[in-house]
Amino acid sequence: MEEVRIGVYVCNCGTNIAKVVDCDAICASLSKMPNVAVARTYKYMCSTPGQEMIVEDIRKNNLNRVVVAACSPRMHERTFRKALQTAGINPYFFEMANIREQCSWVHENEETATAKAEALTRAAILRVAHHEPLENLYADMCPSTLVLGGGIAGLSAALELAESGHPVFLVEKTDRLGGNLARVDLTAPHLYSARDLLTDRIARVRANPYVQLMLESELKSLSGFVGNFTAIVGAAKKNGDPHKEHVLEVGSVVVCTGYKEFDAGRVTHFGYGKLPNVVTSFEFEKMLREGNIRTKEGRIPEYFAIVHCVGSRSRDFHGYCSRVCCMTALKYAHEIKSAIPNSYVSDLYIDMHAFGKGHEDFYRGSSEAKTLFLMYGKNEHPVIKRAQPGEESEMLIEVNEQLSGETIEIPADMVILMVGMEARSESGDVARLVNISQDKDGWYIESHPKLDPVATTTEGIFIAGTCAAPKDIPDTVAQARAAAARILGRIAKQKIEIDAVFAEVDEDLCSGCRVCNSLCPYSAVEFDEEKKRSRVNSALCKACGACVAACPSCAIKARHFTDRQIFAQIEGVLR
Amino acid sequence: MSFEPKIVGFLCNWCSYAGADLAGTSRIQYPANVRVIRVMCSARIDPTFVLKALRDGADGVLICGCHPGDCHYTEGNYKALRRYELLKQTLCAFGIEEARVRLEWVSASEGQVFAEVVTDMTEKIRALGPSRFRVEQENASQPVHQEVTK
Amino acid sequence: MPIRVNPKLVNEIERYGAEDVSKCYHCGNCSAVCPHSTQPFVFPRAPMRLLQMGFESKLQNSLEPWLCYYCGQCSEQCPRDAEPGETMMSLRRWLISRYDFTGLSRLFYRSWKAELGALLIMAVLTGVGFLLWGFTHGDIRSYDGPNAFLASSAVHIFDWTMAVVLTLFLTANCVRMWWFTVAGRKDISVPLLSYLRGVYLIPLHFFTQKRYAECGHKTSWAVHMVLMASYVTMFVLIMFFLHAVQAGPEINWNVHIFGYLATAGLIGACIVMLRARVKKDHVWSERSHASDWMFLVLLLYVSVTGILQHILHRSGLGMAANITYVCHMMGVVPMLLIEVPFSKWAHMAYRPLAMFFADLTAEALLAKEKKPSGLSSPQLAEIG
Amino acid sequence: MSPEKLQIALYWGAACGGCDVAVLDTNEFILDVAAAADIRLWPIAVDGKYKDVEKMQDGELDAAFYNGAVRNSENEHIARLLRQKSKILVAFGSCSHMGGIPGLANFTSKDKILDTAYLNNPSIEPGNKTVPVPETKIGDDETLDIPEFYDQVYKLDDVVDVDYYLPGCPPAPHQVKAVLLAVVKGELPPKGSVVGAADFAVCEDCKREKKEKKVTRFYRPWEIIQDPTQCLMDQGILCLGPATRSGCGVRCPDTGQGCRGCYGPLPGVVDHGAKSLSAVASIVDGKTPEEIRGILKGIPDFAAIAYRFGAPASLMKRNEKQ
Repeated sequence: MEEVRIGVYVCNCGTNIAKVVDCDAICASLSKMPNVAVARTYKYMCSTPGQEMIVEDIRKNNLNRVVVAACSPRMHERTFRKALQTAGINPYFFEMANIREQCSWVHENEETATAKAEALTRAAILRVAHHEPLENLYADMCPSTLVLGGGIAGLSAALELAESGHPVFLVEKTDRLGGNLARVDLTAPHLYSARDLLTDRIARVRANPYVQLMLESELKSLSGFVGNFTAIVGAAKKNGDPHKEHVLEVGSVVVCTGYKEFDAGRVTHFGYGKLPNVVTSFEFEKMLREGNIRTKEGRIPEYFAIVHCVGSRSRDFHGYCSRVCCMTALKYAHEIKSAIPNSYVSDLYIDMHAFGKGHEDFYRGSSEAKTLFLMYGKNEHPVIKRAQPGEESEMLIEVNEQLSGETIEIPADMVILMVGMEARSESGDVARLVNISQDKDGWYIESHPKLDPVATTTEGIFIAGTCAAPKDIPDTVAQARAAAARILGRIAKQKIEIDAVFAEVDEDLCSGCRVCNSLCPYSAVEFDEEKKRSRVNSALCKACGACVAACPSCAIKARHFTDRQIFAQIEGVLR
Repeated sequence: MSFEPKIVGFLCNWCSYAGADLAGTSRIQYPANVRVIRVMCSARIDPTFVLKALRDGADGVLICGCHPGDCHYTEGNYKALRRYELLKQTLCAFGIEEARVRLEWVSASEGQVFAEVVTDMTEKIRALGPSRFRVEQENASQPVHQEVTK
Repeated sequence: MPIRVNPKLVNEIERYGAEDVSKCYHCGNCSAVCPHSTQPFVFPRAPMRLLQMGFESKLQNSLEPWLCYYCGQCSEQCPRDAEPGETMMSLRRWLISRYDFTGLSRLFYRSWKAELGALLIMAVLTGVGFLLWGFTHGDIRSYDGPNAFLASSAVHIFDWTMAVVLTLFLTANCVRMWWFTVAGRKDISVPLLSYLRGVYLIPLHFFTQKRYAECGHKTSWAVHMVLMASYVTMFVLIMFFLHAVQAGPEINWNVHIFGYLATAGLIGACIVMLRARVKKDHVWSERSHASDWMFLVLLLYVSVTGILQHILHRSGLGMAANITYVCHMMGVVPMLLIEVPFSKWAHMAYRPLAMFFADLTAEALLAKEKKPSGLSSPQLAEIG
Repeated sequence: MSPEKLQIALYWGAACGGCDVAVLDTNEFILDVAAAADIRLWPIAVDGKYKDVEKMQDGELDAAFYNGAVRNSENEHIARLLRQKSKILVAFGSCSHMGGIPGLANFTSKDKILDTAYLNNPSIEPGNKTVPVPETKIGDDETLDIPEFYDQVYKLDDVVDVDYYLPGCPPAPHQVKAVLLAVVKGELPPKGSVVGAADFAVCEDCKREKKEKKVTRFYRPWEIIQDPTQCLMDQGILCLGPATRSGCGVRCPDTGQGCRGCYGPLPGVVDHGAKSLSAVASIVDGKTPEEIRGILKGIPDFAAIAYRFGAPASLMKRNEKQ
């Protein structure tokens, strides 16, 4: 084995590190460690001259390992790995010591901070000696995509892919396309008709030869890994033909399974189901679509009340905001006023969330149209009761109005409950099938909530629309098309790059005990029944290391996080 | 000289390490006694790491992972929790005080929580005194850890 | 007990002149800029909100609209052009109709046709009445003297009768106002002593209108003062010196000089005010309700016909003077009967009363705050 | 004593005698050994005194097999003596390899052991407060000494340099035979190796069918009717097979008992108990601390199970607090 020659670089980060940590002292002390060939400090290690210094040192001094003591590896690990690559050595021969975020920025005492920084750097030096060269792997990319759900998200994703000339299997559980949007009349704030938004898309999907439409179907199983999934799609209904199963080879999956509305019956205090003219937003939407706003008794109501946040933003039901109800409520106010000009609309809200483009203007328009906006408290609730005979309205709503601080009584002939969105009850089954995670509310979890909102932690599985969280139409469409764009990029490349950091099983050491098998969240650990050995599918593995820690034979190795490397690090921080 | 505890912290990459970074970017001060080792997930933490750290003279070991339900790897933190529960029993049998090994949930947004956990743990271990291996190590001329890694 | 909300209230107030109430989003700029908006009377924000929310009873009980003199700064500052100033004006009209127990005020304010019709009917009745009286009791050619067409002694009795009737109406309305704004309130109680102590505020504000002066527009205050002083002067002359006013044909400078000044004041002020409403050169004159126009036009008409009959009389043109006199009375009687208890004119009583009531309310609220504070004395000392 | 013959010694330290029986269990093969080698010391079978060994030249013995842990001064003395006199020193059996069953004493203390054995025990005659001490004066100038009982148990290589480790409690006779043969033939692996055992876990040799593991309750073997074809762990019976070297012939799991781990950890494993712990805890099916503790309650004294044969070999070595 070649001699280990380590270059150690301690960054001053301007004064961010150097003002507390004595970088020169660390350098001097660590340069005496075995295998350390070069040790330097520099003002900004991540700067171009800083990186060039490392590259030059690697070439001149035949360094084969590099340690940079600077900021968090979450910040600049990639930067320096690139520098190593430039210098012609494997990028994984690199280790970073975090002496800024977890040292100079959080400790004031120069002596202890310097001691800690030295320990962290020493640990990195000891660790890097055990690093191994790693190479990324590649797999083929199947250009077909499976889209689950035929709502606006599924339609948008399918169209984006199919119109680029790639096969799409669009699986919809019901017998028609359009999803929840097909139940809506007009859309806020532009008042486009939902019907118009959908018909064009549905027609294009139906006409596109690249789309294989599978209505009344659902995913039965999914195996394989990114670029190489095998999906089995069968009849959605239990009484469907179980033999009519299709085996599909797909490279990616877009999950667009949408939401279901909150069941207003769970909230007892609104009298939903008991008072005939307390209706949910979807029931009211139906009246709007039919152009027939009437009470159960057939009267045209004069007083309307819209109650926001039914089942949302509450302690007892869902803590989150469903995002679309505020604007939908304003839309109702608008539609009511235009349908029944002599009507009065009271809008009972907790907070008015009008964050989107044009939403604030829409809100303003509604208030100028004399919608009576009344604020009730979070975790309080308006009480709806039947009015005494002879009152001007059928019902009275009692509410503790926040802005006036008064308990008030509002007349209402029809109460519209703005029911929020919730995850579909079967979303857990889908999550298990495609191996993605759900949050506590049942929404699918994205790979990164900010930077990677359409990917999931399972490579090749994307989420779009309201199956991930409540969303409005533009966000849903944007997400669906973003997912499609991600897939198109991969299809164009034809190859899938698999990260070099994953777990691998040493077949000689594995005894086939199968302790590791159930631990993998991505089902990457497979059991070879013939060889009686477990095996890690590197394309599926995300390098969490759960199986590695559990393997009682030390047969599974976590690449780049080996026991040996971590032991060295422990020794380093404690020496 | 007063006793300064040495604490080895094993932090998961996605939540707790990011949380500790956030404490840094927010300049939240905490004692310099914890030395952090990054692992991808709290589920990677082999109980051997904890024993090894103690044996090599750590006065305490802090394990931090994502909050239950928030794991980047879905349920890695539960695996850490299961091992932690059994590890506590085992360490107790070896006479290691319970406060020396601690499992905490720290999310990426909880820089403050991380600082509080470290501060609290440092104080508790300071009160407990050095671990027997630390004493042994400081008394012996030969560092103990060398015999462990081959 | 929950407060019943009236969702129709905004629509209702719009019939009294308000236009853009719904635009208000309660930023509070209006209250901030208003020189009169101080605790516990914060406006126009609070009344705007109460109005939007349909808190009819709360608004009926509020004094705030009377504390506003419509300088218009609130409307100028309003970022949403919700016209708070005009809303306050409209609320005053609405309050006048709420204080009025007959319901006529509501009718007149909501319908300019009704008001105009009422004025015309009253005018015709007055004309017919006076002509009948004149032809049966005197000579149309003589203005004064024993054969006078409309003898001052008789007119004097008529004036006093009308004054008593109007006072009764107005007093009844004032009592209602007092009940709504002070006596009927459950949260405060005003001791009798406070009434006695503060009663001086009524004449003070009536005669000085000093709060109007504090608004920052001295000119409009001055014009209003001139109008007011002239009217009072005229009122005193007519109620107590009618005989001297009508005696002639010599000019009795001791009396007439007051009449001339008052007439000049009335005509001048009316012209200035009408001109402003025509030109719409100020916030407060931009929007005019039918009742405003009718009031000013009537007042000008009455002043002009009044001075005209006087001139005709002094010029010896008895018949012309008498005809003008009847025309004058056809303006005066409807004006007083309609405007004083049921319309714009009523504010001369409500405004000073409101100052008085506001003072009582503020005092009562302060007393209430101090009494059951719940703080122990050391704590209070600390705060002090 | 023939110069052509191999010179060997067998010794028992703190041991139960099972290892010696394991040697005898090689049956007639022992005669072949005797034919090929001079057994210079074997307290259980051959007449040889310590002083004979003391008289030997350094390196005079070709191989010494030490079974049992180092528990007292006598054990240590002989260990050092055999190391000095023998070219090869083999730690024979779990006790010398990892501390073995005597090593469980490291979870308690010398004082507690003496207290239980000699003072507070129902079987002790009341009033008898006799506790053994290293030296007892008899008369004026005579002292009677017994070996000093150490505060903790050591494995052999804590005291002396060990060449080979032959694990097992006791080592399987066929493995003993193989190792003895290798010694006789001089076919030994590099120094420090574990001999007479496989480099893979017991599961490899275990014929029970293994499935994905999720344990919702742990059972003692007598608490459940076993399926003899299925993996014990899958049935909730604690088995250290996955973490333990094979070589024993799957003795325990084949009889329905979980593997006890006597063959010790696999190559590359630093701490046998910790790895067993990790594997066992990983398959517990619980999400809250309460749930998990509830399931773990099914394992009485996990530390003693995981370190049944290896407390002195663990990273924690012993409980010092006791």
